[in-house]
Amino acid sequence: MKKLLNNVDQVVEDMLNGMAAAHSTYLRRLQNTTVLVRKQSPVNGKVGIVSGGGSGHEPAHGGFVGKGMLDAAVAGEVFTSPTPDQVFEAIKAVDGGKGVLLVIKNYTGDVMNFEMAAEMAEAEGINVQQVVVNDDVAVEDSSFTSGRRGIAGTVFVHKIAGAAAESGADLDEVKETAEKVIHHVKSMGMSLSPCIVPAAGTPGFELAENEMEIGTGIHGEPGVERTSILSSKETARLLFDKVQDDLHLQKGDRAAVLINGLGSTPLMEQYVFTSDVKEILDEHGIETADVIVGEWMTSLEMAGISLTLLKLTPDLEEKLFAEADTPAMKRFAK
Amino acid sequence: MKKLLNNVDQVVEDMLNGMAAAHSTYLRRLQNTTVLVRKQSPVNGKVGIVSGGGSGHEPAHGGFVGKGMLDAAVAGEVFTSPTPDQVFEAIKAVDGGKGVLLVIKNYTGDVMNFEMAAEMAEAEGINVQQVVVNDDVAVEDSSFTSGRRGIAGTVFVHKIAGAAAESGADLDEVKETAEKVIHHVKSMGMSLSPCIVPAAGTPGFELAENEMEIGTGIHGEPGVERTSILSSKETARLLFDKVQDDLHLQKGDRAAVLINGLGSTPLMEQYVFTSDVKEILDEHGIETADVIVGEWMTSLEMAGISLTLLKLTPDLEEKLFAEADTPAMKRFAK
Amino acid sequence: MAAEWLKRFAETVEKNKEELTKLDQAVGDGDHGINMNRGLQEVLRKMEEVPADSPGGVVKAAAMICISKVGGASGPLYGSALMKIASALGDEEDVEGKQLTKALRDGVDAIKKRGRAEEGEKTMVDVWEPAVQALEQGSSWQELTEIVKKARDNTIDMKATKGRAAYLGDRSIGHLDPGAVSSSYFFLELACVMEESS
Amino acid sequence: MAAEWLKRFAETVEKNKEELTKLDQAVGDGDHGINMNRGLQEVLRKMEEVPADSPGGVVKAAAMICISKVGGASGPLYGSALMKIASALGDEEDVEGKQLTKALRDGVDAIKKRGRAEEGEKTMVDVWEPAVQALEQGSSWQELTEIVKKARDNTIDMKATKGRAAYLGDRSIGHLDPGAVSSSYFFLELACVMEESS
Ligand SMILES: Nc1ncnc2c1ncn2[C@@H]1O[C@H](COP(=O)(O)OP(=O)(O)O)[C@@H](O)[C@H]1O
Ligand SMILES: Nc1ncnc2c1ncn2[C@@H]1O[C@H](COP(=O)(O)OP(=O)(O)O)[C@@H](O)[C@H]1O
Ligand SMILES: [Mg+2]
Ligand SMILES: [Mg+2]
Ligand SMILES: [Mg+2]
Ligand SMILES: [Mg+2]
Repeated sequence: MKKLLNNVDQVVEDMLNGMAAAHSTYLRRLQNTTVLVRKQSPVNGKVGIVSGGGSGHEPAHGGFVGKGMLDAAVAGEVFTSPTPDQVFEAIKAVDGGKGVLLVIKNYTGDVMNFEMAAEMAEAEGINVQQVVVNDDVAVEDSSFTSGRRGIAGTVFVHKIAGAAAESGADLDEVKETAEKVIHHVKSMGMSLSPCIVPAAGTPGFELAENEMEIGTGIHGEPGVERTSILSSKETARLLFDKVQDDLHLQKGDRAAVLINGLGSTPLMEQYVFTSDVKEILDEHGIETADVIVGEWMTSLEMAGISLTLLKLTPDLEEKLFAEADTPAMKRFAK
Repeated sequence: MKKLLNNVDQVVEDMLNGMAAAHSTYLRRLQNTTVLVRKQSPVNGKVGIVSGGGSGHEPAHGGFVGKGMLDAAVAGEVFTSPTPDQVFEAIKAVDGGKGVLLVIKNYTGDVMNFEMAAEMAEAEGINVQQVVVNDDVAVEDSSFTSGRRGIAGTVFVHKIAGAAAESGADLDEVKETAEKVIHHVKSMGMSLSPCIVPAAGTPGFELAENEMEIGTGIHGEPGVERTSILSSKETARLLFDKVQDDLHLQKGDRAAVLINGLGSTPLMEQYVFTSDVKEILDEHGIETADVIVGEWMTSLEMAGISLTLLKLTPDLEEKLFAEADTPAMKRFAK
Repeated sequence: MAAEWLKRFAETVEKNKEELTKLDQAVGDGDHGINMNRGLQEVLRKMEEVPADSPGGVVKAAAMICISKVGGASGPLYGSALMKIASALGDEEDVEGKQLTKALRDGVDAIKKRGRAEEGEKTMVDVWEPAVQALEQGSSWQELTEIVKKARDNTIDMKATKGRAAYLGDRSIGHLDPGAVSSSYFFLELACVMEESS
Repeated sequence: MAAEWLKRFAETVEKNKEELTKLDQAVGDGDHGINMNRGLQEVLRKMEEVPADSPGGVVKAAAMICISKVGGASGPLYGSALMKIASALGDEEDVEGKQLTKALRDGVDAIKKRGRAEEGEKTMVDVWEPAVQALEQGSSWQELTEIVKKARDNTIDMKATKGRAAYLGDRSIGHLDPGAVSSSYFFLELACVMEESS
């Protein structure tokens, strides 16, 4: 394991200090917690949005704290959901009187810990609602299981629900907006190499020199299929087809595309992939209102990429393009 | 070699198409060239700024094309300077009548190719000036050699010279501003693992599991020293000391910090390193006006990081914080 | 007894930390050993610092730590279970067999509720439920040991439908469930301690 | 003769592409073989498509391609050299020895000027300069072959002060300079072609 760090057990602590140091105009760290909140929290008269999860997905979620996106991000240990007490601290810090929305990625641990925090907050009279993001079409959608994972599509939820909250919408409206995004967003990823949880010291899985894994999760969870390495074009088609199976985009539909590097896949390769995705969308007559490329929801140093498509409606599009100013995502009002 | 691409010989071509597709509101590709220019080029009455170099450093330089930074970026093959004819096309496309500044990273190849392009442009009556960025203190500064390399500090040159140009300064002023940045900016990097040029297919150097390389260039050039792996704190101190040897920051000085991931070093580790750098700067009583963390001048999938410090003067600081809107760097006016 | 039990549980988890992590790498995200060990080491520290005066007190302190230090899926699950167990034990200084069984029943019910899981879904429930049922049916501690080991191994052939392993679908078959293994330590150490003290 | 020469040069570079790249990985950025091959393959294509009618014409076409297709340091250096050589050869159909030597002198001077390099800096100049000097002093093609090989190998012990290898300082010692090696092919193939045609 080759990593630039000081102590595997302190990595989240050190990272949070670094984020607070780098982004002090945007956010601050709540003392003795793993919570980053907007510099001026709570924002009065605004619904607070809290997200978070295990660490190792940076810039998610701390990088999205700021105007037009999140009010707080709660960090757990690497790939481990944060605990309820931490989430509760975040909720208290951002409640500006209009209630708080929790944006949870669909993992058993996250759902349970956030739920326990919500119970604690409700006991203190804070109005809390939650949405659960489950955009990963690699996983079968079934009511008998815990269902689909939340992956990079979560960034669209942050952006668009954040815009709704910023515009003064009430808690129900913000929640509804978030749910609409969740309903319209689907993702799928693949990886070329695994990642190493610092405290574990060994890779989560192994791939031969000529293999790739399709449908990998963002925690090094094994994917759904292992194939020999595909070209970018083939990969784009495979991921698009799987996403499209669920999303049913029609000719003339407008969509936002998020191409997400999982960690060590260079932007060069991400742009090659972008070009292939664009070609497929053009072929289908789907209008790409927005293409976002880069690292948004990573998986430590995993090599790989995910494709997220969001089917736009006029109201979603308007909020997608609303102003945002956060460390990792900035958007000028159009 | 595990990469997501279609054809090693087409990788720059495909990447440029991807960048143009993703960032069509910012830039367009000049047909049959490897040049990305601002959507509306030339901007009349504004000095044009052209930079570029070998590919593999994304988001540099195409990601910095936009308001407040570059007018054009010229891409060469991976790690190979672009040819004069391509640079010449860029110059012609962005000359809005006030002349064009070339921002060149100090590599023999880049200097020669850009110089030849400048000769071609001058022959056509275009006013061209150039600056050469040489911020890498890993390399000895000597007038007997080709001198120091240009690395991540180049991003500050783009940002600040870009702000000068945007504000209507004339060519001499923009050049002077760029030179002032160059004079005040120093960088040094290190790496934990090499990168692979797609067309070569094998890594540029090898490092044992317990080794790191200090002073690596951004093209996989071997560094100046090989040591056993240092902690983030030790690395921060080593890089800071080397940079400080040259920059002589005093207590009370204001500085901008750029922490640059070379490719596969996760943001998590970059923030750990940021926290260590901040501690050292605080110790020295140096005020950090700005801390920029992320991937700005990469080296394909190399693992590693570089530290850049820019000593600020009031005029540089003002331009550093001026509005910028490009795919990779956005800044709201303060 | 409760202090000794949790101490041995913590020690066994520490000893098998890598093993648990390896199991979780195969079907999950490779942190189960790390998570459990982080919490249980804290439990050990806390027990030394402020020794509780009743079994219920010991378990309650451990529950709080699981909830606030473990995270992931296992934190709230073990935490909720221990919390219910502690409530059932109350603050009596001596706990007899029946009361303990009753408390463990509350524990497994809490896991099933929190995790929305039933038996057969390849989770820790597949150790907890058979173990508690055995005790309810009057099994000896010796017998419990065998039942727990068998229950643990039974998870190998199961297909996961809850927790992270569920994402693997059929590919989850053929692996032990990490939470079932850590839960087997929980019951095996309990049996050990109870046998020794009987 | 020029066409044959450049064709053989291109073929040798292609054959040794990996070798050149390996040399450049040791002291540079690992693309010299790729750069040269990209340009010279284009030269081959161009020669087939539009055969030039004089040696000068052939070289000029190659120069243009080097400048616009090779990039890096070697592109402008070979490009400038070939451009000057072409000028010196003019459009005569037959080129005799003296004129060729004079042309190569213009070539090496162009490299030195463009690269601001002198002999002894561990660059291609360390092959070009001794090679041209030998021709100026009347060496035979056979002798040139030996001189070029020796000049090439002499770069091993040099410390680089120009080009990317200069960043290595003393660590550049002990390696062949990649540009010196590609330049040795350039002169060795010239010697070959001239000997065969004589
Ligand atoms: N819904 C659930 N109900 C019961 N147990 C579960 C559930 N989800 C997961 N588990 C248990 O938790 C274990 C994983 O714990 P851990 O690795 O610490 O958390 P995470 O899955 O969040 O990384 C699984 O092996 C399984 O036994
Ligand atoms: N200033 C210079 N003068 C003469 N030759 C040079 C100079 N700089 C580099 N070279 C030659 O160019 C070769 C490297 O070419 P290449 O690898 O294609 O370009 P780059 O260094 O830009 O990657 C070196 O081996 C050396 O022979
Ligand atoms: Mg986990
Ligand atoms: Mg090069
Ligand atoms: Mg786990
Ligand atoms: Mg080279």
